[in-house]
Amino acid sequence: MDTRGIIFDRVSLSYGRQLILENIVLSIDEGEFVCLLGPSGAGKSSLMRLLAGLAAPSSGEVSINGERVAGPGLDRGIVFQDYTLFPWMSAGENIVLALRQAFPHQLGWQLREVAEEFLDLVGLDQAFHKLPSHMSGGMRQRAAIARAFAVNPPILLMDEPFGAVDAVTRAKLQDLLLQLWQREGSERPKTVVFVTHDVDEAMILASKVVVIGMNPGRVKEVRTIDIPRPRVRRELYRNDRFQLLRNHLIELLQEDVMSELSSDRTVCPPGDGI
Amino acid sequence: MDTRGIIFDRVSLSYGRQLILENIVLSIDEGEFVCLLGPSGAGKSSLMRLLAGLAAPSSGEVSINGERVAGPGLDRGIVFQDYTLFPWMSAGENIVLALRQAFPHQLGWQLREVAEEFLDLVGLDQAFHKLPSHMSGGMRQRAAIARAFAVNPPILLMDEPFGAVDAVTRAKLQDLLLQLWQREGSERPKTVVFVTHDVDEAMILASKVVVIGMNPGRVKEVRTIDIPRPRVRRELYRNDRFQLLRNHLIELLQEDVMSELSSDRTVCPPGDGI
Amino acid sequence: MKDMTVEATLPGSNCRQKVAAWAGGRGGFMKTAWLKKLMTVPNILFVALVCLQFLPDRRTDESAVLYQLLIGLLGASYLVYAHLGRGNERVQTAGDLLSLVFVSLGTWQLLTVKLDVLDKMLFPSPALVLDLFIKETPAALKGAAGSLEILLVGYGAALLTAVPLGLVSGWVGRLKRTATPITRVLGPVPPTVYIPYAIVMLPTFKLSSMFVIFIGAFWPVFINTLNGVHTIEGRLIDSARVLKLGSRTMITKVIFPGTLPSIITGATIGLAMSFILLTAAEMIGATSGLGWWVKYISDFADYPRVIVGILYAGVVVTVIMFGFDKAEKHLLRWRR
Amino acid sequence: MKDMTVEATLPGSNCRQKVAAWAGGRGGFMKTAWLKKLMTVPNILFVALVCLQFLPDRRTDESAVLYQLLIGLLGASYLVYAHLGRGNERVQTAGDLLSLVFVSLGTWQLLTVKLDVLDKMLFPSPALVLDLFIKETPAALKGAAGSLEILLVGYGAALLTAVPLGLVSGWVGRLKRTATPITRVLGPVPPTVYIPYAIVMLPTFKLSSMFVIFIGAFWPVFINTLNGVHTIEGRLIDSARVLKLGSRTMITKVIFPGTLPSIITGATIGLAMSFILLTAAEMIGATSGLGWWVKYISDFADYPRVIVGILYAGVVVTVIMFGFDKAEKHLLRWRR
Amino acid sequence: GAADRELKRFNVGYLASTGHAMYFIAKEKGYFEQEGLDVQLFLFTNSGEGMNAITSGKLDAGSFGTAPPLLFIAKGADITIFGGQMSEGHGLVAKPEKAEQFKDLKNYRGKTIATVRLQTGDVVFRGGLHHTGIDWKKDVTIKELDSPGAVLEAVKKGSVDAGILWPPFLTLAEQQGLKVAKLSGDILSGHTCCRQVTLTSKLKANEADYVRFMRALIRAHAFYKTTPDETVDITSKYVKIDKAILKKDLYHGNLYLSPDPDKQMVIHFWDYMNDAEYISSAKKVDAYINTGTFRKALDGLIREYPNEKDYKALKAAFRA
Ligand SMILES: Nc1ncnc2c1ncn2[C@@H]1O[C@H](COP(=O)(O)OP(=O)(O)OP(=O)(O)O)[C@@H](O)[C@H]1O
Ligand SMILES: Nc1ncnc2c1ncn2[C@@H]1O[C@H](COP(=O)(O)OP(=O)(O)OP(=O)(O)O)[C@@H](O)[C@H]1O
Ligand SMILES: [Mg+2]
Ligand SMILES: [Mg+2]
Repeated sequence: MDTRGIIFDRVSLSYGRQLILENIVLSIDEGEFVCLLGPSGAGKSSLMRLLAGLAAPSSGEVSINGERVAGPGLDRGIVFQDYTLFPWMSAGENIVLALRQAFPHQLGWQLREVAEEFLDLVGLDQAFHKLPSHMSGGMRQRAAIARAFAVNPPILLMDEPFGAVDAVTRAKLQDLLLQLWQREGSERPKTVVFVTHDVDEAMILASKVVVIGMNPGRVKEVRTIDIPRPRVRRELYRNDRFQLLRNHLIELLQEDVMSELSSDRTVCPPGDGI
Repeated sequence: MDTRGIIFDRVSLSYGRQLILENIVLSIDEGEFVCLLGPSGAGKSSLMRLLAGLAAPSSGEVSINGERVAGPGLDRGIVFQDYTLFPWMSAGENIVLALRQAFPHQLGWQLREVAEEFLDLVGLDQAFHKLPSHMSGGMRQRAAIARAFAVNPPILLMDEPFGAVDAVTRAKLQDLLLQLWQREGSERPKTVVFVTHDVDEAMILASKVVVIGMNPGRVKEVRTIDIPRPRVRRELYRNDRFQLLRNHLIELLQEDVMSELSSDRTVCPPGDGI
Repeated sequence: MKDMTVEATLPGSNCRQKVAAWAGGRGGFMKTAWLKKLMTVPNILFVALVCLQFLPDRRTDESAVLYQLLIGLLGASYLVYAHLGRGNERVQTAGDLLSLVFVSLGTWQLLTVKLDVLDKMLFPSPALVLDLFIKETPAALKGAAGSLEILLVGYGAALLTAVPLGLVSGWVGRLKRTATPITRVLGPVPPTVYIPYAIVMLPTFKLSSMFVIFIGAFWPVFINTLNGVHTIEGRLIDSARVLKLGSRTMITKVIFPGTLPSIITGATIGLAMSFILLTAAEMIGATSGLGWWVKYISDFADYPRVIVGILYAGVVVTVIMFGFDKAEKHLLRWRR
Repeated sequence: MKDMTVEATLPGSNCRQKVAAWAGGRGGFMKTAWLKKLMTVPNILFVALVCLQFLPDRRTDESAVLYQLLIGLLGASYLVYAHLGRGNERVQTAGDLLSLVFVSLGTWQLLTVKLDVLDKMLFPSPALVLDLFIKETPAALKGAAGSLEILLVGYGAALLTAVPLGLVSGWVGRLKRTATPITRVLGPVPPTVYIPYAIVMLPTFKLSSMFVIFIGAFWPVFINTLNGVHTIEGRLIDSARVLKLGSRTMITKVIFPGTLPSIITGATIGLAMSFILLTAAEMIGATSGLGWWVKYISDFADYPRVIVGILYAGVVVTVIMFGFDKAEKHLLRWRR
Repeated sequence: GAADRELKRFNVGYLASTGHAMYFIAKEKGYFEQEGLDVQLFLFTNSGEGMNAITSGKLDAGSFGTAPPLLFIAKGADITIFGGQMSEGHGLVAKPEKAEQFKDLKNYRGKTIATVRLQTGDVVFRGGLHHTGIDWKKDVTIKELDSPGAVLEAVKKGSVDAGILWPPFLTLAEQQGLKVAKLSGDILSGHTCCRQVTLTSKLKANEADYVRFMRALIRAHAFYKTTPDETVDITSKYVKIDKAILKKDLYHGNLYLSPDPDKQMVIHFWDYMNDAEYISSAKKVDAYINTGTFRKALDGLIREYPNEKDYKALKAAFRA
């Protein structure tokens, strides 16, 4: 009971004969905001599935607050990479369904009110009765985010949650997420594990960045981001520590991808990295 | 026959009673690289569906090279926002299927070779025999891109094609796309219509940016990007014209989203736009 | 025969203009357009069918007045319907179905009354069947009403048990693995085999009949539901698992709606099975009912009436299915 | 009865240690663990079933030796199987099925031989059925072989026509709208109604039999295929349309694999239908065949043999389905 | 005088056959009620199901051919035959050009014959062939079909040489241009068809009811003998075919209605079934035939109506 937080203890994962994750050792303290960075196909989503309890490691153990993860739990909320809503329910009903499970003693209208509020927060104030098939990709993604936020679990797992929304909405959602994360600070801190491809996003959000290497997936580097909060986007670019860290991370990421994209075929002029 | 290129002539689109696109007037010349920018839910994907011939306008007309668009055609390739592969075929088979349709006179092994080559180009050199359900989100997206590139149609419609890949791979794919677009320059120029949420990406790629406004969707601004090519990413940020244009576009986008995300609820400190 | 074809036989384009002029300028054009609109497949078939009436009959002992009236009525109501809902999908479907009906009727009449090449007992003329259809309406309606109770109870019980059982068995992997071999062994048992057991075990003959219907409809619905659960996308199931939905919510809010398309297909086949078994079910001490009637009559080799009975069964099924369709449209409105 | 329970009745934990010591240290521990492993539901049921054998019989004219042998064999092979594939899903399923079999056998024996509360003619004892099962093996095998031709041709023809027709009709919206009402009217026609027509129209009795099987299997497969097409996700269809796939490629490479899960369900129900109709089909001039045999025997009210016949049909279906399952696993490996 | 008593519920199963006219008459003319029975008639279209309903006690009486009850007896069902229904009436039909050769059973060798298994005529013809020295398993090809309609179609089409049918299909066949080539009565004269059966236990417990039931049938028989037109009208309510066919079957055919159990013929039929290899039973079938019920009913009626000619005729024909 003394070990609060998430621990990956020499975790490996294979699909069939293919080794996906190899010997992952990683600990995430309670209340941390961890961003996972890594090339496409490295195993970030697989890692999230292990955490969510949807897959079991081939060897090793994932534990949360000292208990082995044996399956999904209400203590963890997840936003999938492909933001899955139940297609036969409207956006609002999707959220109410999740809320009813988490708050079984609340009345229906109370849950509906909460759902509406969170839809509002993600900019979907008129989508309560919209079916997923009648929403745009970004709208569906935001509805899935609203569902996870509404349930407000102590651990939030988010797999590229802001991929399909425009830059401005994205910034708003980032701020919203940070606020939710910090609001809890007083009582019991909320832990967030967040997968993203955007180094800037990681640096704005994270208190710790984990870079995942590939073939097979492993932890390549763990770096604490000690830039003080609130982090104002415009000012960050003038911050030297930020720039240094940013370039370092990009280089790290580039290594892996470079070796993957066979370099003799790529068409980018030399030096034109990013 | 004198009017080559794509023309939207006062196009409107409604789903049921809801007006999605209103009175779109837009012309895209042959050989142009057009980026569509706009808030989530504005109607960008709907516009792409009109172009692809998957939906018919409620009023007005979409025409390509003077002919009304009545349905899908081999002259247009499309990468969907949710990058659809047929789940019962491997990545390679998916591409071969598309190739066989476009090049009915080629032999099977030739098509397979082309498929492998393009999978290689997007960094999936070992995924020919992988089923979509055994690939990561980014890998599936890249396979869908490889399919569209391999068929090599004169018009390429891409709806947020690089959303799920990491920054480095993204840059490579951007370069690859540009190369494919320019290579055709000699014979018959290729036209690209590209939806993105990333203003920087738009500015690197586009010869023309179209900003779509929302509620209902309409063309808010059309802006030619006259930054000379090749556009080297690192240098762009020092380019004044680029910075001016970039800020202008971001502001344009912000307007709409601001009015959508009811501003009293948002949590971002003032001035912290992006 | 279309005006297009007429034009095509005239060489040169100025010729066409002449024809147009001859047809009376704008008015003429409108007239041909009007004609063209009438030249649809069902209408042409209708005319052919009417012409067929003037061929001499070989089977002379029947009057075809009612039949001719029916054809006329069909043709006319289609014309009105087509005029009202022009370009509509429903009109197209109605036209297609009507064409099919016309072709069948025409062939049927040709082979029976007109050429008389088919056995008279097995293949009565359409006119005779129509006559009987009208004459037997009271009997058939009474029969249908009598059957409806057996059908509704038996089929209803099948739906009410097979769907929940199928959902639960499909969802719980262990149950599914056990249920599948059971369906393999029990599914192909002819429901008629149960009849003696039903007679012995159940208190009344009516209950035995209902049981036969029940068991016949049960397996198609159950198998379709069982396998249907597996067609729900994995990511939706993951999504539900992550929400830690309780078993009941899981079944009612996720598994059930996700399986619904398969359930509806199973229910359709189950309903067909119910009607197929109606003849066997009503063998048990019944003296009324549509199935009883068909069986009774086919035992007497009264094939014209058997055809009439089947037509009535078709009518009843179509009516029941109409309600089904409405429900389906509503329940599956989330698709596409 | 499990050793856990024994422990639980002893207060305090040092007591437990004593028990462990008494059981002989490590060896004792292994012994109880070994016992625990044996205490599975099928094994317990097996013991109960064996005990049941010692109750006095009320029906005295039968020998149960073979039956007892069979039970012993089942129990033993399960033990071996469970030992070999420990913790395996298949073992679990086998255990579940075996438990079910044991419970049914036990109840059956109790109600017939032991208590004799059921009608002797309709409810023979399991021992008698087993006796007959073995005695009739040659007849049943010959019958099954005779039926297989009719079944394979009839059912095969149904698959070969219903699947392509269903795919095409499901894909072309206009055809679907026309085909649906046709299935409503023709689906519920009892296939036996076609028998006299088949006899008249088809050259041989055998062909008539095949036709009955064909028509019975056709509708479930067709309806499932027809509706299955609609379950393919819209975005996949869009994707295919954008690739401008030709109709043939569209049907074979997209519509067919996407509909396959539904087709397989339909094929399962169709196969069950084929077997159900075997009795009716083989009533057309056949003098052998499984269906003929079952019908023949049930006409003679020889219910023990009817049960045997059904068991044989179950065996045949299971064998056929085994092949099906393999194919299904292969064809649907892309799912999940 | 029985009318004021509480009516006793009595469930009776029947087949839709002209041969069951006595049931219909007794029901329609109120004889059952007058005898104190509230008879409910249940139609079965399959003799086997009817026999199951008898053995399970769901029916108090019924008549489902001769072969099915005998089969059930052979299987060990404890049922009793206590009355008759009809006799003869079956026949073999063929195309007119082939009809002549079927007159003699000896010519059946090498022929293909369609039949519906277990119907009375089928048993009689197979037994007859057996007695003629023809092994119907080898020398004749017997095609078993599921319905008389199918038999008729098969004969008409020529897939078989001849078919065995019963009323009203014999008449129907004649209407369709076939010829009745041989009658079952020519093979086994006076052979029985449907018999009245019930559970032995029921008969023992309520014999009085069964006597009253038989009284009603005997009265119906007398009615049938004297009132042809009304008989045809009544029958047509239950057997929905052309009245002309009904009349021909009931009065000008070779179908004989009689409530007499005809013990000797049943025993004879039992032997034929053994010959036709439908059963192989060494049981004494006598024990399953009760003639007392019929005799008591008949004697009582003769005492009450000493002048009724039909009763006397039945009495004269009766052998215990
Ligand atoms: N069900 C599966 N069966 C076999 N292999 C799989 C399966 N799921 C994923 N993989 C493989 O595991 C690897 C990691 O996949 P994962 O989805 O975790 O990547 P990711 O880091 O999330 O990538 P992306 O950024 O593209 O989403 C990939 O190479 C993929 O091919
Ligand atoms: N099938 C449909 N039925 C009804 N409304 C729809 C349908 N498809 C889209 N819409 C609506 O049309 C609008 C535009 O959707 P569209 O997918 O074109 O947006 P988008 O610009 O692509 O957004 P995003 O950036 O989130 O993908 C949305 O408000 C959506 O709710
Ligand atoms: Mg991923
Ligand atoms: Mg979109």
